Amino acid sequence: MQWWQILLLTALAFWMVIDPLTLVLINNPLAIGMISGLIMGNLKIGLAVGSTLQLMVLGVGTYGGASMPDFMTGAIIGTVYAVLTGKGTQFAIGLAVPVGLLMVQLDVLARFTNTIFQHRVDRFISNNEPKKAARNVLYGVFPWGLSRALPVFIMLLVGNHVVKAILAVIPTWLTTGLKVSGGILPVVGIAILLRYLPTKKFFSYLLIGFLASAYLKVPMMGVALMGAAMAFIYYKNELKSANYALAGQQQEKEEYENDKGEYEN
Amino acid sequence: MQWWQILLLTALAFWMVIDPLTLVLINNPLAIGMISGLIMGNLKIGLAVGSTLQLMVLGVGTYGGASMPDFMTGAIIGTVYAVLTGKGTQFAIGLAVPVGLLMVQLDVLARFTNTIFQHRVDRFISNNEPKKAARNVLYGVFPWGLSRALPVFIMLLVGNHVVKAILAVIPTWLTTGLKVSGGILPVVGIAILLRYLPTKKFFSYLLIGFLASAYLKVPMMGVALMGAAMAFIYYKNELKSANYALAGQQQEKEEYENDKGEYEN
Amino acid sequence: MQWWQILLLTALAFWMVIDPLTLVLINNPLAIGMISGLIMGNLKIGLAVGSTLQLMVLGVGTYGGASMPDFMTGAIIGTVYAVLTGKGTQFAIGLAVPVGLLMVQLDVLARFTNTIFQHRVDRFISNNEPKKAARNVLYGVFPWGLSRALPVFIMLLVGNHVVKAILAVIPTWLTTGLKVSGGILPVVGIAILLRYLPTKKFFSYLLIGFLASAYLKVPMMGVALMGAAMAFIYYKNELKSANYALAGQQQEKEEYENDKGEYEN
Amino acid sequence: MTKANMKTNENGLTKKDLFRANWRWLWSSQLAWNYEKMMATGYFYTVLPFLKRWYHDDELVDMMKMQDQFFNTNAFVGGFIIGMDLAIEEKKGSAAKNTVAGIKTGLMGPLAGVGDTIFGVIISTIFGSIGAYMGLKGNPVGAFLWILVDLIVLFARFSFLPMGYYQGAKLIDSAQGKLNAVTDAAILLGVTVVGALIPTVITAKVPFVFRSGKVTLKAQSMLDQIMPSLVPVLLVLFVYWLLGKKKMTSTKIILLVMILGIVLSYFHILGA
Amino acid sequence: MTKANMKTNENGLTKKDLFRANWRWLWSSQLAWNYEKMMATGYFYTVLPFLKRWYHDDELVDMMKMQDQFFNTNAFVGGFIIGMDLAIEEKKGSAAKNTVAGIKTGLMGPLAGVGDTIFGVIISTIFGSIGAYMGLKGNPVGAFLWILVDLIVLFARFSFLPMGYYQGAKLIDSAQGKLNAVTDAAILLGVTVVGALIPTVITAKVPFVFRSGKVTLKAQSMLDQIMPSLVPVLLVLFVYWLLGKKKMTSTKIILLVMILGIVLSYFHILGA
Amino acid sequence: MTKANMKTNENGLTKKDLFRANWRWLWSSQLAWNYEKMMATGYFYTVLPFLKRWYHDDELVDMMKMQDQFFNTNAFVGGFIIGMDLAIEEKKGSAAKNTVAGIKTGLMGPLAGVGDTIFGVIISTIFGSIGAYMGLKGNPVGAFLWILVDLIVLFARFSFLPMGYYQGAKLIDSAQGKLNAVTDAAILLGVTVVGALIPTVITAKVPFVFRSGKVTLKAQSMLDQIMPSLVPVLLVLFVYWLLGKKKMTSTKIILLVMILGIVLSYFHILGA
Ligand SMILES: OC[C@H]1O[C@H](O)[C@@H](O)[C@@H](O)[C@@H]1O
Ligand SMILES: OC[C@H]1O[C@H](O)[C@@H](O)[C@@H](O)[C@@H]1O
Ligand SMILES: OC[C@H]1O[C@H](O)[C@@H](O)[C@@H](O)[C@@H]1O
Repeated sequence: MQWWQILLLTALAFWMVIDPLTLVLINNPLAIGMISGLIMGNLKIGLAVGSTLQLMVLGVGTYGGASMPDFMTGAIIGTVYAVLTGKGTQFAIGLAVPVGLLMVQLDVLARFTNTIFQHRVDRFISNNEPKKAARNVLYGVFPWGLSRALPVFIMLLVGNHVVKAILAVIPTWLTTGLKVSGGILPVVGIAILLRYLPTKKFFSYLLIGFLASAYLKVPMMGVALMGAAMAFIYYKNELKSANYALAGQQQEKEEYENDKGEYEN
Repeated sequence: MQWWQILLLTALAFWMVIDPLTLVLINNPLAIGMISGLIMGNLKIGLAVGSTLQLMVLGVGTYGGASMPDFMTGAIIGTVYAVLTGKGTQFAIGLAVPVGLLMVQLDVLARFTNTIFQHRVDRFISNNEPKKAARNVLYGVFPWGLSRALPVFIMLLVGNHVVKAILAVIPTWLTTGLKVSGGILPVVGIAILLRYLPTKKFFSYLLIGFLASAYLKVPMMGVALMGAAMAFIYYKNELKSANYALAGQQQEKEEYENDKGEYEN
Repeated sequence: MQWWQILLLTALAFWMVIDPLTLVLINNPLAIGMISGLIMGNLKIGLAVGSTLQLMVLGVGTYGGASMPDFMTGAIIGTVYAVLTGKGTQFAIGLAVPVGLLMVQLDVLARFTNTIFQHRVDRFISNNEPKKAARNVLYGVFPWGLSRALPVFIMLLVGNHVVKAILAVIPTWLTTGLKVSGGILPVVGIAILLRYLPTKKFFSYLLIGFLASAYLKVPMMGVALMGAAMAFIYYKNELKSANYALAGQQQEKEEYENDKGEYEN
Repeated sequence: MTKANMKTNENGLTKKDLFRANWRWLWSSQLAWNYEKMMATGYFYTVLPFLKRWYHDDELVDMMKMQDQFFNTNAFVGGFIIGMDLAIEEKKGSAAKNTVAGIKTGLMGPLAGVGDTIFGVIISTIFGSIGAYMGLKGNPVGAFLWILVDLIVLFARFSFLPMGYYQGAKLIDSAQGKLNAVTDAAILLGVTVVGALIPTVITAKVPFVFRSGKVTLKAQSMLDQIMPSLVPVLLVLFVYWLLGKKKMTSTKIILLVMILGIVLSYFHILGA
Repeated sequence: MTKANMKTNENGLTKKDLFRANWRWLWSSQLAWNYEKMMATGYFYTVLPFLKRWYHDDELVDMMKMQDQFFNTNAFVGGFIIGMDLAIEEKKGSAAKNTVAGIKTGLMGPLAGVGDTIFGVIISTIFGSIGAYMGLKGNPVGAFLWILVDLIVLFARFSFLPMGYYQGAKLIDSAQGKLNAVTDAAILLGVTVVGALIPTVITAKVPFVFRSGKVTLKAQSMLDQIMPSLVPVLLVLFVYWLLGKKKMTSTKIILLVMILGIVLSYFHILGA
Repeated sequence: MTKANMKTNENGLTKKDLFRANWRWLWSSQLAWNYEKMMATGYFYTVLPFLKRWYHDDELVDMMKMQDQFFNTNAFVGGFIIGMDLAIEEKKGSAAKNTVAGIKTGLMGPLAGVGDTIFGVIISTIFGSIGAYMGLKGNPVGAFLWILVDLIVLFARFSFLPMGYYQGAKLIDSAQGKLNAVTDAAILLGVTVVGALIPTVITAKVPFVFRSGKVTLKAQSMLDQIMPSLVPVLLVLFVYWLLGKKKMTSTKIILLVMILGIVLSYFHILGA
């Protein structure tokens, strides 16, 4: 393996985690597998590895800050060692999947490390130092980028045997446990949101949204439309109350006749 | 085939399209097949053809102005040629179904032609000539009646070979296309309705009705009941607002105690 | 069979119908079967009979005053005769099930007989004799207790052959009929409730509750949550209207800014 | 609004009047049915004798125009609306023009939904299947049974219009504010039902399927993931927008939609 | 309303009072349960000592009557309502008569629904299946486990009444307008749950099936097409209407419904 | 509120301003994403140039703080909110602080739901499956097609922010009461969507199964009988309560939740 290949692949690993946060151009195992294949001089294996992994995460996304199996990193490692060892796609997937599952933890770590910059931003804002605050926002690029670039770089250096050995050492209770943690972590975001929103005032609507989703299995788009309908009713009511309070019934009456006027169009 | 048979069957064809618009007595392939059988002197074949076609359109209706396969016309033609050729029910159905599918187009045509009378009615109303307007309403009987009577008359004259030949000539893309058109034509009625109704004011309820039907698959009766519930809430609110606006809180208080009074019954 | 066994079992029958109305400790065929087994000196058969019957009524309850198969009585009779005849669990179940089904009628009878005490309580209240009224509430213990104690006592005296003979005599149309009656009897309670509640004022919500349950199959807990959401919206609206009516818009405005204040937490 | 048209029409309607109205509705409701205003002419024809009795000159023209607006409901139960209308106009005259227009538009949708279900789907499913299976065995009794039921229904139809009339009369005697509230509530109900009509009545599926090796991607299920009935909704929006264009008549739109259907079906973009 | 009954009952309730109320409720709630007023007597019996403490003469009779009205809830959690009631009456006396009646009727339905689910269905499903399967193997541990759980539940039941009392006390300290609003909201909630009770609690199917050759027409599915739970709804309407008749007592109605059930079942018109 | 901050920022935003804002949003929105305030810093970074232009000293600090509050939405469509914000602040200045905070919190949830569905699920399902199946045959066209589509989407993203800006501007020109009503309505919508997020986004199942002979009791289905998504709800309540504790930082809570997940998974109480 050439040094420039390692360099390019490390750069790819750095970018591929920044990409979904910004431009969203190669935000998927398929593209990453293909590019890794190109770098390794075997497009076909890259495509095969990327495609197989792609099918495992179809439509799965990182919503609400949840982490998902990092099969982009898996695609790089899998493709590289499939080309190097010549053991084919099957072998690559066997390597890529555990790597991907393991890398979720580094995603969590990156999202977590950024809290440091958040706190610095908060502080600089209080001190009225906007420039420093702005700079610290951009620093977020490092936890993200390094969370993938570093492990990929190391995994390429040490060779596939070592990678496998490490993977074997990690106990399943930990990986399962981390998976469960990943599943419930969005709870924090939601709870913060509920503290932040005027939840008490609109508690009924929280409940209605919950019921629609939990009991009636209405998908998110449907809930949003339903919410829009209720919001519009609320809005009309508010305007009407305001009218009453302001100008008494007069204004209301006019509005009424306006409404009726529509029939005559 | 006797001339009086042709005459009777043509009259039947005329009436059978007026019937569902007015008295609704023989508004189905079963009855039409039976009557055709009687006219042709073979009740059994008529019943068999009518029954088979009936089972194909069970509960299918022309709702919202949609057109459906005209298996009543199919029943006449099928029965007649089954009796004449002696080839049995199977043959009759093979003829009746394409005839029925083709005749949808004439239904669409009739509904469309009536637009002419609509425009005349509109004009006479503007000119304050109510009698002429009324007369033009009744003229609608001709597009409807002739849309079935004429083709049946012709098909009886030319013989089943010609009918079959014609049916074969019509390209499937056209019949499929017309079927698709029929499926989306109600869109016009609904859009007109939305323009005509004070849709903006009640947009939320439009959305709610849609969501109930599209996401939750609530049938129309359920939606109507739900609408009634919301309408009643709205009504109560309007009355209450009116009370506030009119007489201040006094009247309200009285109403309240009235309500409570019910508990003591 | 010893006299003290009969006595204990009769007492058990008396208590086991009072138990679910009060302490709810042995409110199930399993426990009753077990205790009957203990009394008869064969815990194992008691457990077997009780367990088998238990599985037939898992989660079935007497909601809204509906009656259910009285498999507790069934458990006593089944266990007793299984031990005495030595014919095993299968035989016991064959006896217990029809007994349980028959005993539903006595449940209905008890619930019905108590109407007498209700009327007496009503009367004593009108006459301002609270002590007598209170006493008549407690008398309810007799219809309940005897409804099971008496038949069990008799069935233990007469022997299983007589029990079987009696069971065979009752026509199925009657048992089926009584089952149907039991299914529709809650209608009375609901109708009384509707007369008693200010149903007209809240008719919409009655409809909404019905629709959620009948069309969308939302379970009771979901309906209650939905009702709570709507109740809270109603409550907020009432308070707002009251505010408008009382102090005009001023108070409202303050409340508004309070609400907004929450954002700054 | 002049004081003149505030006058009430003192001469109450007789039972015969109501019967006659029902009779006209029975025959005319769908006779000049068309895609533009559907049952408008039928409604107009039904109430015309009363309009002529109550109004004259410009007022007559005005009210005839209002009664010639878009209308569509289930003909079986539609008489109910006419009954309400007559009760209101009888008392309030042309002053109630907007109220009547509101009640018509509001109630036609719900009555269509309920009427189509009961008189369209249910009855023909029951007696259609009974009749057809008897018919297949050569037994005409089922067919006659259906005709008998139809006769009974025909008879029953005469009760809806008077029913509406008495409801309307009751309504009229209450305060004006109540009448306005009822009108608005009726429209709310109507709009709700129209919302449900979109996914129910318009049938438009995208039959396109992408196939490559073992993979089959169905366009329709992709669309369903965004929103069920997305295509019908887009079609409604499109036609709604078209109707707002100047020089656009509904006739043109109907032709356009027909051609659109054929063309899109030809290219397998739409299917029924 | 005289000024007299506006006085508040200064002497606050002690913990012992609340415990005693709970104890009475535990034993009496369903002891004289009957089809006419269900748990009314149990409720009456529970609050009687307090009524006697607070009211006298006509006022006492009046309040006793109110507390002897139709009441039905899940006995496990019903104490919550009694707690609220006591807090309100303690402060407001008989002036709160309507409020108490409203809160009782409003909350009984929802608490029944929730309580029946948790204490009825869930617990007995879990421990019933565990116990039964251990029992089938001759092992009584499961049965005893259930009794143990029941004891814990019994203990827990003593917390609902005080809970209701403190909620009620909090409510009382707010403005009167708020109390009215809460009462109405409770009733709204109650009515919603009753609406859901109709299809849930009443089991009435029409078993009639038309068969002719290959065709089978199920009456029940025809009815379902019109509306699910149509028969229960019609039954409710029928009994509701009956209750409005003069000389109709609920006892008569109960008998009538029982006979109706047997007769309709005999003719295969109704099935369970 | 001093009169000073009521002044409107006369200098209207140019197209270039809007483009620049979009550009900043594109790059920064998720760059310092963290569990505590999620996209807060990205939002702050995006609007910072405008804040500096419009406010000074304490007012600036105040507005920066507000714009550094918890924020999370779908980055693709989130620009819409920034557009509205800019339009409002441009006209009303810091007087609109609460309005802006309200609109941000209200709209972020719905836009996340809709944006995630369309740009997350749909596009990647469609082009992912096409690309993968072509890729499996060694054909890179599908993969390139996806990149092309991504480029088009990238281009399209630039339209959302201006769209929001013009909507916001329209809103501003109407009365203040209307703006308040819109804010409240937006929050209502937001809260509704958050309610639906709980069962959708949080995955927590109880894998525990009781087995004894033929009987298997699944803990999860028992819980579902009480209420679907009961565990997620309890978790939310727990963390919500934790957040109210003094000395509790969100960092501590995140760590706690992670450990909780691992521990509960170890004892088979929770599963993913
Ligand atoms: O769900 C909204 C939003 O939440 C987080 O910010 C991330 O997971 C995004 O990818 C997602 O779009
Ligand atoms: O749907 C209401 C109504 O619409 C049109 O007028 C026709 O299709 C009728 O048959 C139908 O009853
Ligand atoms: O449904 C509420 C309640 O109704 C009746 O009172 C009885 O059936 C109780 O067991 C039940 O809890």
